[in-house]
Amino acid sequence: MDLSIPPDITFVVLTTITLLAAIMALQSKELIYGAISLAVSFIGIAGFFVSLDAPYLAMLQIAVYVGAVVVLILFTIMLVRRDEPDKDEMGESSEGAAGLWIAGLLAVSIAGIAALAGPSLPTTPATGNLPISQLGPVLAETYPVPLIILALLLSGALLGALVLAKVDR
Amino acid sequence: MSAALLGIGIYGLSVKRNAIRILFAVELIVNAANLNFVAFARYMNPSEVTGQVIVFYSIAAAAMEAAVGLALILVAFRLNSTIDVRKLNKLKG
Amino acid sequence: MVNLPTTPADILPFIIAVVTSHTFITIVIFPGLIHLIVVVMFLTWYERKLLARIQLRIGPLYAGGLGGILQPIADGMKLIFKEVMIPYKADKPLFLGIPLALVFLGALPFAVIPFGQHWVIANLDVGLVFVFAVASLFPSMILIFAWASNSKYPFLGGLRSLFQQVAYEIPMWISTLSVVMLAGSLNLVQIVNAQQKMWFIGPAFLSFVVFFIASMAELERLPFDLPSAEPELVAGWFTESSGAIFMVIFLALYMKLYLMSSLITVLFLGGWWGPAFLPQPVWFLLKALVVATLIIIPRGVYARLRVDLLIKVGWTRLLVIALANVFITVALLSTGVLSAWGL
Amino acid sequence: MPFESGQVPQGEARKRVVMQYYPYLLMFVVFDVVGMFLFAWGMSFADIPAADSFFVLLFLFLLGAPLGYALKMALNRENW
Repeated sequence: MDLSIPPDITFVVLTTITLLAAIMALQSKELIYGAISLAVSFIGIAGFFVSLDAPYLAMLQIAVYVGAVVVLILFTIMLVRRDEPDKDEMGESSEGAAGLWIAGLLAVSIAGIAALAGPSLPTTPATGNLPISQLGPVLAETYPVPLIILALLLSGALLGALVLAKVDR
Repeated sequence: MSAALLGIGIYGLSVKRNAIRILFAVELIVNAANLNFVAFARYMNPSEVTGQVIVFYSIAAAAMEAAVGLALILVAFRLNSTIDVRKLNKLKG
Repeated sequence: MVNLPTTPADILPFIIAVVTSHTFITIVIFPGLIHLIVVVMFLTWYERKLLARIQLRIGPLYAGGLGGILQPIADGMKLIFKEVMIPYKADKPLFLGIPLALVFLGALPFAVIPFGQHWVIANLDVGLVFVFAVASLFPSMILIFAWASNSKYPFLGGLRSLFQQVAYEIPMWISTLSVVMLAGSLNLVQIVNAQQKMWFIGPAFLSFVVFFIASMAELERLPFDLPSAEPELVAGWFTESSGAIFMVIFLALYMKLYLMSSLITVLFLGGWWGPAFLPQPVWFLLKALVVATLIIIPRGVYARLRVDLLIKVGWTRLLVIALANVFITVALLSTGVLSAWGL
Repeated sequence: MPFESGQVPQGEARKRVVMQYYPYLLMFVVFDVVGMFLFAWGMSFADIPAADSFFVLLFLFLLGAPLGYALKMALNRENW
């Protein structure tokens, strides 16, 4: 999909930031730095959403991921902090290599499929704004049942996490 | 781009030993999928917001997954005082 | 727009044209940076003076005459020339970087706040959500800063700040929902335009109360200033900051105070609307100043709460009121009681 | 420390933190999501037929019970 777009500057910059931050998130020594780079990576994705004309989604991404999930992650990191310094986190080198192979193969094959399917997709993004006021009606009129299911999911997750985290005496 | 993010995610999922790192990787994968949803919706069906609405639900689900996952990590840490998944293999007996 | 200069003789007219263009003025001078810094400095002086008067003291007196109005500049000079001390084993990049990020995040929401019909930098459709999204980054920033300074008081203060802001953010959001429903838009300019006939403080009084209390808690003002409770925690999460770093954090905090008061002005007090004998931005600034006064005054009057009670109040009272308010607004709107005001 | 007075700090500053307020964080994550959904709906409240708004209100109503239970759990100090 992206291969057909002429490399324009925002795209390149956002890609670099997001990917570098994603790598940092997994490779940094200190878990806190990992969480911060994860946040940066999420903000990069939000930038993509803005450039794809979905500003509300970008705000949702920042508020939910960076505002809430990262806070939760930070807090959990501080809860499970060990007193002795972290040992080397990498697995054995053969496992690392295997992981790289799998991931690389997958990424390359998906990119290949995208490249093959690329010509059949429209190459220019649509012009003109999508009014964000469309979101509400679509949400409420077309998808009311998922909304109810989501309510159940949210309450289930809330109670489940609470019961899990509770201290048993 | 999305594929590369997915690749990084899968790599993290398969290699890392720290449970929190694995959660990071899962979040990255979900984000790659979200990005694809929005991008394809924008390119193939520009006049509708359906792709974005799906991502709404996806983000909500991912946030809940993170909450429950972190609670699980907390429990694991409390029981075993480690969050290294290679050491959390008590079920082997 | 202005054409780029081609000959050396064109450069001066070019600079003049750029400097006098509306875009430049909005970004740099009026709703932009210079105005922001001036107002923030004024607010620091204003708060000290007001509190002093409440407590029958005099407050700043000497710098600049006129009741020491140049005191903020003197303070700034003093802080800049002090040595920046970085605690032993502190996380240097984070310790120095987070304050700058805080100021940036504090200034960013002003891009979407309309100070008048045309006095807005970026007229975004998602304006309100943008403000909230940026504001939701503060707690994690504060926690990271507290963690980075590797000291016990900041860490405790940072945790308290995190829980407090998290507890009051949700009631704040949900209380603004009724304003959004009344105006039918997230665009702040349109929200203000919808209040031409009737300020939203009338039809959405309950949400005004919730929003006001929650914003005081977000700002860590008395009676909600537990994160920086002086007797217990020295100065809370910025205990270890000194010199220029302290100044930068202070700037960010007062920017947030100004942000909250202008947000209340936009959402509930009709923004720039007022009798026409004064220009629109003046009305806006006056209203924001009144709101800031209301936020500051309790600091001279009240004692602070206990931390667990504070969080409990946020979740059990305010959130429930805010949720109930959504239903009330739905009822009001669907029965058409408000149609007299064109809502 | 060359020019500090008073006591020398002791012990590790980055201790493990207390669990007491953890449930509130979980509630924050949940209601963050809920808030975003509600804004998307409230923004165009006038354009949405009442029958569909009913579902959103039902959604909100359904969340009331878990909220009450979570608060009850969170306030019970025995649990944390």
